[in-house]
Amino acid sequence: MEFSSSQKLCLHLISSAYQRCRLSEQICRLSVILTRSSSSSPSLRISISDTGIGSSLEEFQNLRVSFTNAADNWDGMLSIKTTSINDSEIHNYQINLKESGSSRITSLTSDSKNGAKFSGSEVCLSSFVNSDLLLAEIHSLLEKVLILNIPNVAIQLVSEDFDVPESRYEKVFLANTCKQLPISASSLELLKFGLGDYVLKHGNNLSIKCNSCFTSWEDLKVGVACCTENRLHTELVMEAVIVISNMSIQNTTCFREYGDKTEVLYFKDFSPCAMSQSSMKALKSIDWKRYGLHLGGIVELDGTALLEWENLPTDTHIDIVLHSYLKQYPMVIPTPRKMSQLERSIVKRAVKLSLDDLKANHSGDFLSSRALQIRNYAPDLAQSIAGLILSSSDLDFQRECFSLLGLQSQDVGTEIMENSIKEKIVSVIETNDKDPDKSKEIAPFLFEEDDHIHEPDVEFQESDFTYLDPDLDMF
Amino acid sequence: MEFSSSQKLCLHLISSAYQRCRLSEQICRLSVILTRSSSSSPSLRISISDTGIGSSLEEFQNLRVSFTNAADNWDGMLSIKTTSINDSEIHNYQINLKESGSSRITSLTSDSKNGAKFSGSEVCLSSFVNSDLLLAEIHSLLEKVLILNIPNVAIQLVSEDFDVPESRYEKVFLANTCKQLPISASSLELLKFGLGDYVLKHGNNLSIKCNSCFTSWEDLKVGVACCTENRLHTELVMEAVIVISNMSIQNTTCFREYGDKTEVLYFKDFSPCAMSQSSMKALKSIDWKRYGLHLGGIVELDGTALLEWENLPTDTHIDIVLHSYLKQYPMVIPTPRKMSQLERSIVKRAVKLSLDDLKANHSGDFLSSRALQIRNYAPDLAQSIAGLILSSSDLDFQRECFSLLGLQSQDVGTEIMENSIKEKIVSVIETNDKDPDKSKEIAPFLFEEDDHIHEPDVEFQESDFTYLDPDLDMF
Amino acid sequence: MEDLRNSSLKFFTDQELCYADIVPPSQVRARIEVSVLSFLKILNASNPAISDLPLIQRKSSNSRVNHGLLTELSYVFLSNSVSTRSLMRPNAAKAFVRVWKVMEMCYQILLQEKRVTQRELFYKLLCHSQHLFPSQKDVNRTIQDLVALLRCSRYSLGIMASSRGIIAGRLILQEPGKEAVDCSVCGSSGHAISGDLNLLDKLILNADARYIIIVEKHAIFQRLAEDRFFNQIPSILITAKGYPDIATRFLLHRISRAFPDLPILALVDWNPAGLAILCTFKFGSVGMGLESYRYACNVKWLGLRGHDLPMLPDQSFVPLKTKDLQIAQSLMSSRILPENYKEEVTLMVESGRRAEIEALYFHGYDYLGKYIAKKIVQSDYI
Amino acid sequence: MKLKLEEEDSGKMEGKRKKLESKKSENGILLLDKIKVFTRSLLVNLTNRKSPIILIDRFKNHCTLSDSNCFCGSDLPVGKEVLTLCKETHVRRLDVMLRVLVIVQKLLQENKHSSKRDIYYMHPSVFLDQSVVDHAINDICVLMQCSRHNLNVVSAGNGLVMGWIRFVEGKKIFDCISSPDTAHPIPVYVEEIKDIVSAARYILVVEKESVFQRLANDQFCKSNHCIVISGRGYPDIPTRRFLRLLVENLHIPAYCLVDCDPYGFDILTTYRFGSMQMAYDTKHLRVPEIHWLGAFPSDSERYFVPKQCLLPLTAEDKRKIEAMLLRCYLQREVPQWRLELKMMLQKGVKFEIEALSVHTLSFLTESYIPSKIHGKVQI
Ligand SMILES: [Mg+2]
Ligand SMILES: [Mg+2]
Repeated sequence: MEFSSSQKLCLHLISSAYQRCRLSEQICRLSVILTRSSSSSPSLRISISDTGIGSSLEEFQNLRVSFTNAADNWDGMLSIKTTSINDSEIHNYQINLKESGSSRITSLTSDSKNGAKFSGSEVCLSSFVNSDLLLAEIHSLLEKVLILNIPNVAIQLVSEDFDVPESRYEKVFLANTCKQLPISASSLELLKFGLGDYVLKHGNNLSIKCNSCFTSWEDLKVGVACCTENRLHTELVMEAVIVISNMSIQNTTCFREYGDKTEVLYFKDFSPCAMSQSSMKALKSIDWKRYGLHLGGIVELDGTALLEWENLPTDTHIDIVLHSYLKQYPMVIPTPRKMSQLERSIVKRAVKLSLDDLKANHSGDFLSSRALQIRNYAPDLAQSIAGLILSSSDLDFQRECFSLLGLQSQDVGTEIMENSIKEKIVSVIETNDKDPDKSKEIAPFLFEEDDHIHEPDVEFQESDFTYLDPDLDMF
Repeated sequence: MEFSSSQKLCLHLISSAYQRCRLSEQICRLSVILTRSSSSSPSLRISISDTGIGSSLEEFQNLRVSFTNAADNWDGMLSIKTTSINDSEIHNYQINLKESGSSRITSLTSDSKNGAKFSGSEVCLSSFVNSDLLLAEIHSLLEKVLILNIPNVAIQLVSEDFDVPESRYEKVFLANTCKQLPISASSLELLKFGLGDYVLKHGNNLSIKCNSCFTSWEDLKVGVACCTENRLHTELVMEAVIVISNMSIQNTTCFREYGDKTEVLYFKDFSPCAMSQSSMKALKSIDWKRYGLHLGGIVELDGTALLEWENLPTDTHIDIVLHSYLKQYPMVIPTPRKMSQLERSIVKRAVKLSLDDLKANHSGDFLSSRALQIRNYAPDLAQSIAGLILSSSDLDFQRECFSLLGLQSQDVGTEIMENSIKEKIVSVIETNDKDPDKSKEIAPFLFEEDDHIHEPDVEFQESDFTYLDPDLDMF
Repeated sequence: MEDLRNSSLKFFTDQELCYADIVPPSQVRARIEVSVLSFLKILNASNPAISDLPLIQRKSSNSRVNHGLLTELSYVFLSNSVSTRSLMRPNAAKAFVRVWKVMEMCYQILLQEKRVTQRELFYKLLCHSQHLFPSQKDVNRTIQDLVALLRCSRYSLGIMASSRGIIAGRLILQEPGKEAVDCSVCGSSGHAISGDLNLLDKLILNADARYIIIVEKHAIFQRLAEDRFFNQIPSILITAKGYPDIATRFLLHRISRAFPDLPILALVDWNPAGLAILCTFKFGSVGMGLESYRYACNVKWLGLRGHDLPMLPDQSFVPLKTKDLQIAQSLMSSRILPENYKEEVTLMVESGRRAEIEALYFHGYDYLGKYIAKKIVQSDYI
Repeated sequence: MKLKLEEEDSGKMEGKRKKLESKKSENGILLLDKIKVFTRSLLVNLTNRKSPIILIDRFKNHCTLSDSNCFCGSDLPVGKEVLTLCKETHVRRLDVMLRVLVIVQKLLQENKHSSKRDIYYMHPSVFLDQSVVDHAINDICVLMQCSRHNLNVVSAGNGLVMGWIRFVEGKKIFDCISSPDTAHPIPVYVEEIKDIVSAARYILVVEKESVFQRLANDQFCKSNHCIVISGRGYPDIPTRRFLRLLVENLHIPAYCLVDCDPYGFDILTTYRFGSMQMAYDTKHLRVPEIHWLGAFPSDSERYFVPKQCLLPLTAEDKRKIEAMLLRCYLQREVPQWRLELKMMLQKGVKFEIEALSVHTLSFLTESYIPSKIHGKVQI
């Protein structure tokens, strides 16, 4: 892995620390401390410490730096302390990332743990980077990480300037606490609630919940799906969560960073990550119309995929998170070409399944435009049939109809009857839409006469009426 | 009068002599004698002698010469002998046309007439001109003059070369002798027969009658007219004769000089003359179509106007002669501008009248294209009228009609009746066509109220009512 | 004869012959009620669904030809191939709902024991469901659909029919309980054929004619009626002023059934449309849908035919138009057209000309009658 | 020449019939005489080598003058056309006229009738177009100062009648009263109509057949004691003559119900003022007594016509209305019609009669027409 700036390196180191915490089965703490002092040089000291499973030297073996920014004249030195639960001492290393070969790692004298059972690591570096910018980026990263909603990691972010009294900034990032999730909750479950929380915080620009826009979690429409793919001795998992929220636009003071576009949050192996082209293509190829959605296009902005919608009601917002990871850790990464094919199919499957889930959970919503079109006819049809029943002078006929409709008294008004029929029709239309394959089956005929030769799909071509074609409307 | 060559002067002198003969009431002789001799110089002696009324010196007073041809170095001397019937002697003069003023005329000693009663003149000059060419021109002039058909003048043309034995050429031009015209015949009458003869001789290139092409005078269709105009104390006369001849083209060996074009023969005061521009315009402005003729255009060739016809049958030829003269002699010539206006109108009138005459004499011919078109309806109209009569169940009515038609028996068939009616219709159409002004008089729209319907053909233009068409009943 | 026809009819019932009945209002209402119940039942089933409407296809591909085996009668009919109106296909959903809308309207009209014109129906529907019936055409087509669904005639649905047909000649029509109408004293305007099929069905027919003559054109009819042609040749004259409507065909059919020995002769223009009119009388037309075949009559072609042409003046011929050629094309491709008819069509197309009956007037007005008489006497019809 | 028929008791009927028949043949003889006079004068002119001069009056039934000083109401010719043998168009017209006249003479002598179309087919190559024949027939009528039916040239009747009336045409009895809601074709030979018996209170003229059928279906005549007539669009001559005959003989009011669109209005004016083409015979064809019953542009509000049944006027509609507004007779004789027409233009919408009855099928028969007639809401 090669990094083009010390910031990016920092973010990677934080992700690695987070991974080590996640893999630990204990409650862990991850601290990121930025200390600024004009008396020392370089001026910013960055310390990333965690109580996770302890790191191995391999993690750092592949790190490379190729800084292009002249101002970023970091010396390339990382100092690392680490210990595993079974280690008796704390290992100290010094790594010069600007060097290569055997000379880059220097083992320093270890510290004894004095028999204490604990694990953890601390990675330190000193840099000239702007601490405010770095802080913001770390902040954003941690907020996104929070969406994964891993419960056993508490993250502490501290920033301090020794030269400025009382300049200490501290924030703790804790996984969603308002929900009482069972300990056994799956990562998909966690992700679902993570995204829900993110949405309630308006996701992309507020770190606190805004109670004025959303009253409760229950107002969100959520669809989730998890796909797995067994390939090359490892299992690729793709989790997808879609949240549809309604936020009355009139009285809100909250604005989304990307307006009514959808930022697709993408995680790879528990780290926020830019979307790959193949995933983007997968999103594009989804038949959104089947769910009543009209994708206008996909824009890529700084590695973030933004979906643009057409005909989306102004107060509706769609949030999507995708998380792909390999079950085994550390991972055996398939070849990029294979991976891209794999990703494309698995992203598509996961998103579609989550949309199906969404539709199934919210009957009547997310109907295909076809079904919507058809559903528009339901009132007319119901009106006609109700009209036929109610205008009849045949009481037996009426009674039979009432009983078929499950209506008790004959005194029910036109409206009730119409609604009853309409609901039934709508329900058939919606059911049909959920299972698109079903609608392809031949519907039963109004009159079953088995000597008919069915010729489907020929209607509306009554052009070749006849050999004579007189003016037919003689009446 | 100014002459550009001695030839032209000669022709003028011959014309003048002819005039003097014409004005005499006696039978006169005009002799033109060309004598050539290499021994003398100039080599050609021209003598023009006549037995006419005798000339006055004024005739010669205005003659001018301005020769441009260097070879034509005539000395300008005319010697003149002349005597009137009442003169007792013959006057002799010598005139030098190259001089001006009082010195130009020299009176020589007169000869006595010894009491004899006669009149006449002789004009002589000697010139270097080519005698053959001059002879041809004089020949052509005299032939044309013959068209005027003045009965009391006999013209003798003699040409002789003293150096060549038996070279004498002599021709006598006599006015039309085959016709026994009364002495009192008008000049128009004379002109008519003159042109007729000219046509029978194929006019413009043969001096003898060709009996193979025309059998008789009666085959010619002739129209004549004479217009007079009293202006400026004199009376201008315009005579026009048109002859239409048919000459079967197949078996003829005779060819006309101008092919199927018409040479308009123009005379002014009894001399052949080039047509003026105004006369030409007059010819152009005539509505020839009214007579079934289609004038293609007028070409001017060496002072000769040639009319080109369209749609003229190949074996048909049209000959036109125009003769304008002033009643008084010698003439008082109006100003050229006045004259041109006068000429234009009088030429037009004369030609139209002669065409009318032609049409009147040859009923059914020379119909306007309009009348021809109308005449096509005659059989249909006749059939309908005959139908009305014959299908009538009223016998009295039928009888009356028969008698009106001058048909004797009621047993005449449909065809006879139809023909009889058709002939009458045709005749009415033709009569109508002869007098086109008459038909205009009776066919105005007789609006009884001067209501605002001035659109002429409203009856067929009820365009804004077509969609209305309440009387749609087609059946 | 009657029996034979019936037996052949039965024979063809096995061949999936579909038709629309003239049924009393109560039965139409019952059919509609059955439709509603059936719809509700399927909607309410354990596996609920919206039932498709099976409509008999009104296309020539679904037309069959019956060449009479025992009689000379041939006719076109619709087989029972159906096209479906399904709510579940967006492009058919509208047509599906329209059928129910019109069914509702007709049901109510039948309840009121009224009849409506198609225009009135259009306005009612326009007013109640403008989005479904933007034009008269949609109404007309839906009515056809409903006929195809309920298998009853348009007239039975309570839709008013007018007839353009008129009749004259040696025929006496009597409505039960009313004064008889003698069609021989109706003058040249003839007797108008009512559009009320029930009434026509009830008429008592009396005739001493020997022939039935179908005339394409009103004017020709008028000429023959004024000349009392039917007294020269005892006959019944009938015209529909062009393509026949159901009522005219119905009455003609009734007359031909009542007097089966009368030859039916047609006098039409010598052009494809003229023949098409004749064929509509003779075989019915697919365009008339399920109401078509029942009134097929054994019509013979009297004139004008190819061999009459020499006596027509040259100027009465007009070049064929594109429309003529189209009709000729479909006539030629029709399975039902007899060979000798096809030959005539071929002659028309090859000559590229057409002529109208009136061209006979070239020989005088009275020639028309002589012409027909001569043809009849010489049995010159095909 | 005008037939005047009155109800008379049966005693006089026979005599009346004879009189009628003789009148009819009288008329034929008169016309034949006129034709003979015409033919004779042609011959006399021809034998005198003179071009015959045929004067044909020209008629207009209206003009478009803004000042009301026109004479369109006077039935007088507005001018003459002079046909001579000097102009080809004249000769062509004369040719057609004479050909038609030969046919007409035959028709009259044999007492046969013919349609304009039949006449056209006698010489299709000469006439070239039906309109030429129509024009010639008009010329002959003007020349002979008669109506078209006098020439025995008839059109196929397109009109319908039903209601409280009974009459005889030739030998045919039109017994409408026995089933007043059954349509009968209007007879073509209106001059042969006799023995009119009617107890109707008024005559209702409807523009179109579908409305006629509605009235029939609602048994309107039975309950309203009236006569209903429809010309099925622009009325043909027999329909107009028949209507006029009824109005003249029965002395009952006539009302006209047309679509509220330019064509409906034009049809209305055709009934009342006649058509421009038949202007020469307008005095025999128009029915000045007719009242406009509806549908008025103002009816759309009064009777709550739903919006979707109001169609916007097309550009052509507007042009037609603007042209009609200029017709002199509107201002002179029926200014109120003109106001309504103007309102149609202002509102910019039109509607058909059917649009009135979208709420109730029998609205026309139960409310609209009775209220209009009894409430004197006609103009
Ligand atoms: Mg035809
Ligand atoms: Mg209308």
